[in-house]
Amino acid sequence: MIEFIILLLLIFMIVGALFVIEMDNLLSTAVVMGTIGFGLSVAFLFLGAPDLAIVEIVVDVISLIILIRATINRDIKEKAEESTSMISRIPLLVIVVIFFIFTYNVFQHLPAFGNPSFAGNPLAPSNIYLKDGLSKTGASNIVAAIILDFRAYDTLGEATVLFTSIIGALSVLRLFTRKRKEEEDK
Amino acid sequence: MKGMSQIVKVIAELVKDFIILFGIYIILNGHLSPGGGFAGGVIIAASYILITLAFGRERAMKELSEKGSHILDNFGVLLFWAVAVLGWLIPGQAFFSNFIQRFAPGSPYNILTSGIILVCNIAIGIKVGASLFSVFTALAHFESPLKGDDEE
Amino acid sequence: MISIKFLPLFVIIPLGSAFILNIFERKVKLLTDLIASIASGALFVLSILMFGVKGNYYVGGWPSQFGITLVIDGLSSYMLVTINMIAFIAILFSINYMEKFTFKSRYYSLLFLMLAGMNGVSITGDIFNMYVFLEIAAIASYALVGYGGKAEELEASFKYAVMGTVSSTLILLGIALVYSQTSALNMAVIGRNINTSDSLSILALIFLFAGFGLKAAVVPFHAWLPDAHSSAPAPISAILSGILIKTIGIYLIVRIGFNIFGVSQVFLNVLLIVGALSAIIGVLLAIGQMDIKRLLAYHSISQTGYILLGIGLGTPLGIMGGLFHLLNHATFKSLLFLNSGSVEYSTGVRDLEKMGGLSKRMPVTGVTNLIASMSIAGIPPLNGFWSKLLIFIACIQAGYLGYAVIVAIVAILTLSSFLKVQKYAFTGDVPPNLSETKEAPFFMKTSMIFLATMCILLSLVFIVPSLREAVLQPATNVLTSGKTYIDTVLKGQGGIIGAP
Amino acid sequence: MIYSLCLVLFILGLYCVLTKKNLIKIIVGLVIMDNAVNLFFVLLGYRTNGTVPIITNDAEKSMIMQHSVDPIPQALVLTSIVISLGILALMVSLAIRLYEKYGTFDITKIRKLKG
Repeated sequence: MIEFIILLLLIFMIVGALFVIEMDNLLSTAVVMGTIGFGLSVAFLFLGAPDLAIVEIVVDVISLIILIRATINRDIKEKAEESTSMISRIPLLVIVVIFFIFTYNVFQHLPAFGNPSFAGNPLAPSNIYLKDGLSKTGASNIVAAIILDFRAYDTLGEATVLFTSIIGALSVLRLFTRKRKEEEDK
Repeated sequence: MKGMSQIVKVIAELVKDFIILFGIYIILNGHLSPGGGFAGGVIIAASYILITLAFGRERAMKELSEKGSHILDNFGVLLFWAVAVLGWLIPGQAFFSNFIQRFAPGSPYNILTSGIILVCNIAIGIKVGASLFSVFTALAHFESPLKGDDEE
Repeated sequence: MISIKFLPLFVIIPLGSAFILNIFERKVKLLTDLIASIASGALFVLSILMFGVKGNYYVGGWPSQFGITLVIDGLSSYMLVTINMIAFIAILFSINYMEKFTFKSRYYSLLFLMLAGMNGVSITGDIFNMYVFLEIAAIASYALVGYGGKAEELEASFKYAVMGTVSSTLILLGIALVYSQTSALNMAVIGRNINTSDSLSILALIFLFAGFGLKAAVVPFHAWLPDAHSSAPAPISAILSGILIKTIGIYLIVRIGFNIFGVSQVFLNVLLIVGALSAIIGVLLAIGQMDIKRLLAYHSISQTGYILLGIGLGTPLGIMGGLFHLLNHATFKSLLFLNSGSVEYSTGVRDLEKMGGLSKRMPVTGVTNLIASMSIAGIPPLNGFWSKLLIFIACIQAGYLGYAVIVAIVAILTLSSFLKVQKYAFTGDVPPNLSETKEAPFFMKTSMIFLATMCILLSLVFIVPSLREAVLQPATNVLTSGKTYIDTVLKGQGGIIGAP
Repeated sequence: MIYSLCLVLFILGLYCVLTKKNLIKIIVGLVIMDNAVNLFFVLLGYRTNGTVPIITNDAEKSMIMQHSVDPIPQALVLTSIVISLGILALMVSLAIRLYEKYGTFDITKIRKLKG
């Protein structure tokens, strides 16, 4: 049952992605991008990951706002005629098809959907987290215990990544980073 | 940008405090129920963005000025860094160890358990909220760049 | 040789100083320079003291089975010394160089974040943790490339960010496949559980190799490097070319390829072919360049090819040659970028045709550029010669005569293009508009002189046998020993600090 | 079957990044690739009718090992989602500055104007 719902959501996201690729109007690509994010968030909910569903929905809202802010008055219609001719796209299509076939039959060896590889061996870190996550860290939400205690070093790196990208965005958005007196901005 | 129509303003006025309350709830209950520092912080940032969209930049600046969000952003990440380094400084503990839980373990299933997880959630919540709001004001400010005003 | 307890300092100090430096607005200029140089100096001294220490550090007190472990061995302490040396020099250099830009405190905090990312990548023993710190270093370098705010720099930074994000997504896909195979994240546990004959592990290795190859700008993915490294401010392109493409590119290919997946002849052949191609194409592209920084950027591609060629031989001599060339290239390439930065700082000119006779006006920069050009070209007394000689001999010993010929040809072409730089820029008569150029300020001079002396001293590291045993041998042993890395990490489970 | 659909989504994102010339389209292609890899990671950890890895009372404490979904991919994907938000913010600000300097989002025109 869950597999069927996930398939449905995946097809919905693939159709959304096709729309995003072929659409001319920038603003509507941003909006369709939002629907893909929401489809992903609902998929997380069905896969038993409520943590991810909340974070994905909220992050998707913020990225939707940022994308719309970027495209709102810059919505120039793409002129269709100068899109690259079909010839230059065929080699790319061939590579993509070969890549898909090769990866497709390698993916057959993945553990079947529904019985993950960690289930079998008790020594796997996931089982250790599930078994004594509560006793060792006191947190009943095992995912929060992983993020902030067992692998808290990752989350420090994670907070630094967000901190770096925010500083980067702010330093790029500053209008005048070079002193004006040396050379004017042409 | 003077903001949107009157209906939006009235609703925004009503809703914004509940959104902040919901964000704080998500942060504080990060170790009990789904959610946590990231989700709660982004929700708080979304409430301030709602104010900016509904009432325009001047009103939002009164709520949380650009300088204030810059300071809060740094404070949140420095708090998280300090909790990690504190674990390193305590002789018996390693870097990032949950020393609060080891010395004073709370009883499970209520808020005051799991030592540094609660503190770190609050730190991440402050940081994510403040930094996303400062990016949004930078993008919004960029929209109407009055020529030559930004000569920092 | 201090205790392993100080290992996390390599991430604590840069992160802490990055966060603190970001608080200052642009008014307190002296304080930001002071904090920046003290912090990077302390890191450099710590990396020298930490050289030779081996062992694990269990973050949070959790054992390797389910916690994150920091591993330091011969190779990672070798990388740490290289990274922190070049970063310290670049920070000294940028005290004067960055006067032209506003917001110096934000520049320093981005630089320290990149340093924290590189240090974090070289000491971590956990595959997802390596991905997170790789992201920190990469995003900080996207922002720093586009720091100048001019149109070309923004366009180069956007193209670099697109290529970097595609490679990061490929790396994450590789990590997902590895996790599905071994359901573990610690590199040593992965190495123990993975069976490399399985098609999924090979696919994971291909994705990881493609991702790291793109970060190291090897031939099929080198398009972004010339724009990114030439449009970044000089100290930043010194760090980018000197250590960034080596730490998140070559070091990770080598660490995961040799120590975790176990080296196979196919993997070595791929390294050899990619290395040889990069060496040749980099040099050929560099011949026609007239912009000094683009010329240096193309040479970075070819020298990275050298390193991959050396390590790809698989023989202990080849690996030692490759690793020694990694350290040499870090020193003389960053020195060349710093020279071009000081020339640009005094004259504001980057095009070789418009320069001339600068050694009369700028004696120090002239001398250091001469030393750096001689060592990159491989002229005997200096360090570049020894590492290229090592790779050359290793090629012959391993029986790959074709690659030995390639090594020789590339060395000659490098020599010719750097003679061209020397002739155009530093000899001949001074053009009229540059007649009153003055020498670079104090800090820029000291950093260039320090790197020039390092170029000379490093040749001793190879000649003096005892120094070679101390510096190069441990790093080479880590790679030649291959999968024994797993036992050294996992057997040290007893010494868990503060475990509950 | 589900994994290959994830793969199709990944390839669509890669295709959008490689062939599209509009800066915003390239950024959106990158975000689609990131979403595809995140979904693939969480799909790997699913257990048929598995429960959420949260222990709400003592009775559940002993049973959670047999029934719960894999918590590790959730922790890693949470980090990866926030990383892709950070990259999106940086690249959108780069695109806006490029639009302000060159007056267009089209990367081929930008290369020609560079001169």
